[in-house]
Amino acid sequence: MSENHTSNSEESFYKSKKGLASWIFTLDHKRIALLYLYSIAIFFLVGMTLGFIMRLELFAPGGQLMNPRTYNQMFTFHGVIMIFLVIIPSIPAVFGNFMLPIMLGTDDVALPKLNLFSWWLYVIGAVMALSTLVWGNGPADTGWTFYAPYSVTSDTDVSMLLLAAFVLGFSSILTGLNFIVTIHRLRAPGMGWFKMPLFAWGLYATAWIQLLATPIVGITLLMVVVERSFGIGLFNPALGGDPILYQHLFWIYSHPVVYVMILPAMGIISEIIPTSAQRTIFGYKAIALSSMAIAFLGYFVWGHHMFTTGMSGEAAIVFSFVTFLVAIPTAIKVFNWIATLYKGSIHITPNLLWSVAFVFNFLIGGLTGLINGALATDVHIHDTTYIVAHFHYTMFGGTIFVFFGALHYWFPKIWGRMYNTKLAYWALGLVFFGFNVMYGAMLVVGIQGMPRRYFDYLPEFEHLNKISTVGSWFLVFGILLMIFNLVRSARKGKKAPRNPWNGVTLEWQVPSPPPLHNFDHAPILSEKGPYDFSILGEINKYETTKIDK
Amino acid sequence: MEHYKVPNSGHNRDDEGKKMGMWLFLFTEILLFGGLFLVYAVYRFQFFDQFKVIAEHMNITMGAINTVILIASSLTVALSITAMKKGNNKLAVLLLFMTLALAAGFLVNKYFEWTNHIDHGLFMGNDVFNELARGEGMFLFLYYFMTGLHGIHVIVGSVLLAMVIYKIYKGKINQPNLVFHENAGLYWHLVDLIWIYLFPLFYLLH
Amino acid sequence: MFSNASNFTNDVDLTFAIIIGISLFFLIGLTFLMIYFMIKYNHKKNPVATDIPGHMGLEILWTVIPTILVLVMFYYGWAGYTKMRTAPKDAIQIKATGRMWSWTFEYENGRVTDTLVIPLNKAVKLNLFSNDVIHSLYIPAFRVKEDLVPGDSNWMWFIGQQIGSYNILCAEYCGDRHSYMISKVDVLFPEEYEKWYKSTPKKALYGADAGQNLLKSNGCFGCHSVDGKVIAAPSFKGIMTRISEVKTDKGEEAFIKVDNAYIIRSIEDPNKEVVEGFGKIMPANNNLTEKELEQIIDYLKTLK
Amino acid sequence: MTTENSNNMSEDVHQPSYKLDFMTFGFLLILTALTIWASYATGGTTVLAVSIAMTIATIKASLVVINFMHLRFDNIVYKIFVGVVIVLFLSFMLMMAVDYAYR
Ligand code: HEA
Ligand code: HEA
Ligand code: HEC
Ligand code: CUA
Ligand SMILES: [Cu+2]
Repeated sequence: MSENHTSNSEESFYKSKKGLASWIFTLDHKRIALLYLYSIAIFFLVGMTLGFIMRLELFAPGGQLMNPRTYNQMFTFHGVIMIFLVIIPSIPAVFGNFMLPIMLGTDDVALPKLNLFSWWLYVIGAVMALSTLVWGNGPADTGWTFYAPYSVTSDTDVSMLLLAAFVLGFSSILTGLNFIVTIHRLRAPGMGWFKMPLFAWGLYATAWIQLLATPIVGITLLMVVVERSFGIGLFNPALGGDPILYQHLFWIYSHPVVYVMILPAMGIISEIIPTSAQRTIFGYKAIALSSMAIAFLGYFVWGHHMFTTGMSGEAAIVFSFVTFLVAIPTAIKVFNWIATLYKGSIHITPNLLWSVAFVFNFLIGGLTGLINGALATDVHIHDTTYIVAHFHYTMFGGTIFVFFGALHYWFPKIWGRMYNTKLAYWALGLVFFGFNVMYGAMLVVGIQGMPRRYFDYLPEFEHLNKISTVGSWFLVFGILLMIFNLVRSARKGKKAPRNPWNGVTLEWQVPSPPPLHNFDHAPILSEKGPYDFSILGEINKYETTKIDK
Repeated sequence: MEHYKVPNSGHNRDDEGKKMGMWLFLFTEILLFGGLFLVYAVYRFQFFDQFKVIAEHMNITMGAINTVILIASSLTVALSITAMKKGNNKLAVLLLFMTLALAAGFLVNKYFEWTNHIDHGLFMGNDVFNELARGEGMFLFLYYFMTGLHGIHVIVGSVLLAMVIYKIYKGKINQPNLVFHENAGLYWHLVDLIWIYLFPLFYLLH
Repeated sequence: MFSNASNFTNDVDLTFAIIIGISLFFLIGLTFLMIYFMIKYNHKKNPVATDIPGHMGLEILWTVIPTILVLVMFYYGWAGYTKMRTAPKDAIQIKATGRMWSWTFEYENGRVTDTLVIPLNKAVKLNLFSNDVIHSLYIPAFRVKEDLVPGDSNWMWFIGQQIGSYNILCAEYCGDRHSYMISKVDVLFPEEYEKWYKSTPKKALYGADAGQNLLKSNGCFGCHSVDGKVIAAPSFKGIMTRISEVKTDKGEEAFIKVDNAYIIRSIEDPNKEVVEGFGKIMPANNNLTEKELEQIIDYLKTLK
Repeated sequence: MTTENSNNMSEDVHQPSYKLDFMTFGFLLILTALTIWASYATGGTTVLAVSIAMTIATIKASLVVINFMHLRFDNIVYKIFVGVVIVLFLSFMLMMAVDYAYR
């Protein structure tokens, strides 16, 4: 299945084969990563456009552009797209697929066919989700949480969307499965567990969550589908079911999944910061193991989404307590990142600034999470726009910022070209400013008591909602500018060297862009771990290798 | 420069990796059913009496026969792998055919059980079913859902085993190269494993 | 923040203040450090980096300190919450019902209203019920919120400590008009409350018309208007002279001349004939007596 | 009782063998008979009956996993994996029970 290439090993993986079929049936992890990237980018634009329109609707009280039903369908679709089609696959399926095998010193993931299959599942799931826009009784209006009994009785096309989420769940499971096997089996000789790059650790912890939490939500959503088709009261109290049980099962998955979103992002930060500071990471083991600790503890906090459902006091205390415990390994990571900047030799690059912006946003996101975790305060801010701001700070300000940062960091490696740094700074500035204005205002209006999923609101909330909407305009502009810069540079940018940022992990030892089988020489590993900058000279002697592009 | 070949490659044959993949997949299957077991547990607790009443309708003999059939099929699969490891292809194939026969027996048995319930009106949408107390309908629904899902797994497992037979004939599975056979076997044992829990939960606790 | 509108506001706001205080300290401190390091150790000023692989003491320090802080936060959150979940025995019991998309409150003497009226400085316990989907009763000024779970009972309690009128909002998404499921809680002086509680006759708070009162207290106006506007359902305006285009539960289309029997069917079994262009969202209501149904119809007849 | 037996077995079998397969099968049959008998003896759904039924099922399941699925011959990581999955699932049950039991 693999030995059909004949060309010389220097040729980039783009050129090893041509034609559409060579892409959509490829087994090459790099091409699959790009397939994911392009599909995710499309859905990201759709999801963002929906978010943007919602913000316009909320510019003033009263209906501006649509009726309530449409608004409800919009935030549902926005949420489903952003969660299932964008952020869960984003970093693992794009950068994990592209970089993990190279960073481990191998030529592909362990199960390449399964890898392709999971992309196809992703496409099928996406088509199913989009199909609800076109036919059926209109897209679902339940919110991405699909709470019973509303999801059981709603006359919109909920079942199709649920099935789509089910299929997408399996795509995510298979990606995780593949990474676990890859990490166990394909590390280069001499790369022990604690010699792996931290991105690999992040992916490993993530993969376990994908593997062990997703099936539960899968079967739960399937139960809702069956319930809708057969009229059985599994979760519908009118027929004797228990809606709280649905929430338990849903959050058993959907809390751990927020760490699916953030752990790989934290892994990438742990790559960018040492490279930018040109020194070894501070507290390697602490960062690696805290990923595992977060993944593990994350399984036992799901009840914090249900504090106001009449949950038993005993359970509420346990869930609140464990929620606070998760904050500790996260704090350890943040401290170690900042300590890594200490006494470094720091090169300011767009990718470093995206990372710093991430740390700032994520601090806000994480610290607002503490207010959610504390019982008394959660009762007040539960289901208000404060929560909406909390999770945009963690997901957008966290994961998506890192996604953008990673695009800038690995851009030369993936496309073999450089981008316009000045434009990159401008885009970052606009996005950062717009983002904080928009969600900062939502934090405040949430504390004042504006519930979420509100099509219309009371006049006292108007002021802050206006500010928030204005923020979204800067955000839009910044993101469009960034996309413009990257797309143009991928075709017209200056050619990139092998190692533009002087990194020492293995991906900087292969040509930019890498050849089909990644390595043209044996990877150089340091005894002292993955971030030993004393071997930089040895790595960069391959820099002279001619790049054909 | 000479094309450098990485020592651990995603394109080398890696039986251990494939086996690990299978185990991991089985974990997801366990948790898939796990979600249903959680639902079962909660409703057993909430509808204690109704569950008890309706469980009377279950036929323990049929359940027991199916249990024995599945255990026996697990045995034949295990034996066939042992035979294959010892290089005895013929015996392995014979044992696999026996497994398929047992699987068919299981499904036929299950079919009679279901049709029997349906004849008694104990199925969704039926009048008798609609008259049942709430917890009782829930029990039956879980029964159909869980054994139905399990039945699908039996079918998938049988297809996998049939593929093993085919591959043995084609010589694609042989003494040192039998990871596909082993993985199909693992899957089949999982099917057995789940039934081991379904049997007491639906038949014995009345 | 820091109002005194209910007996919980102080605890909750104190917890907010503590967590926000600690958070701001870390946010500002860590952001400052990051920027400071980026300037101080810029490669132009510091061309050679110093490798420091880690420091055990520091790791322990920044594990222990957050742990302690987190325990403090947990403690305050928990303490405030425990109060919310232990209602005094002598609290005034009020039954609060939510449905798409309105509230009703039923007092011990049988009074039914759509705004909550409570006396100052008296404990009030709301027993929460829902007829259809999950709603959540949220009084931002009191810092309280609790879900109304259909098929299950839930409750909340509080003491109003300041005279005034505060918003009641629905905080759990419940369909099209979720954001309009709004009401008020009026905190009155005990004497006024007492007068209000006794004076007004049973089930009649709004105007004179019995039928209108019934529609109001049963939440019909959450979906139906009387002025011809379609909120979420056909308007009641002119309903008794209409010909209704419906789809029956057998899937047939039919035109029905609206009469008394049809209205009663629509109320008791709304999914049997569903008006064209609307969904099956109307909850069935079987609690109305024959006389009440008559009163409703009489009222509907006045809407021309 | 079963752990003792599997210890005994592991002394004479260090790799898959027909004997091991048949012995496992035998135990499974015996346990099936036992659980059916126990369900009559304990009379349906008492706490005792449920615990006995689940205990026996778990012993059977372990036999399948250890012997039929060859976990005993596998690398330690597989054993850790299986342990993690079991712990996780039991914790889900436990934490849900904490909510439901005191609600
Ligand atoms: C990437 C996604 C992501 C991440 C990482 C997090 C991280 C956290 N989240 Fe968040 N959360 C969501 C996504 C995420 N969340 C989403 C999507 C929802 C809403 C779902 C919905 O209802 O639609 C939600 C909702 C949500 C709730 C439910 C609120 C409600 O509906 O009532 C709660 C409650 O506890 C919570 C808590 C937390 C906590 C404690 C963390 C912690 O992990 C944060 C830890 C981080 C830090 C604490 C900052 C770093 C630490 C330091 C700088 C050191 C100093 C710190 C100390 C002194 C402790 N989140
Ligand atoms: C990764 C996750 C993610 C991301 C990145 C975003 C991004 C955005 N989100 Fe969203 N959001 C969620 C996940 C996310 N969201 C989730 C899970 C919910 C909960 C849903 C629920 O309640 O069920 C939610 C809910 C939510 C709400 C609350 C709805 C409510 O409760 O009433 C709002 C309201 O303002 C909002 C707004 C936005 C905006 C303005 C953006 C900004 O990013 C958008 C910025 C916009 C742009 C940058 C647009 C750029 C492009 C164009 C302008 C046009 C391009 C043209 C074409 C492609 C044709 N989101
Ligand atoms: C959740 C929203 C909702 C509530 C609350 C509600 N209805 Fe309706 N109602 C509807 C909808 C939607 C329809 C149209 C579809 C149908 O016929 O079911 C309708 C239809 C009707 C009709 C038939 C109208 C026609 O034009 O033919 C009548 C009469 C009616 N409702 C009376 C009531 C009464 C009386 C109440 C209060 C006890 C009530 N409704 C409460 C949503 C609601
Ligand atoms: Cu009721 Cu939202
Ligand atoms: Cu959570």
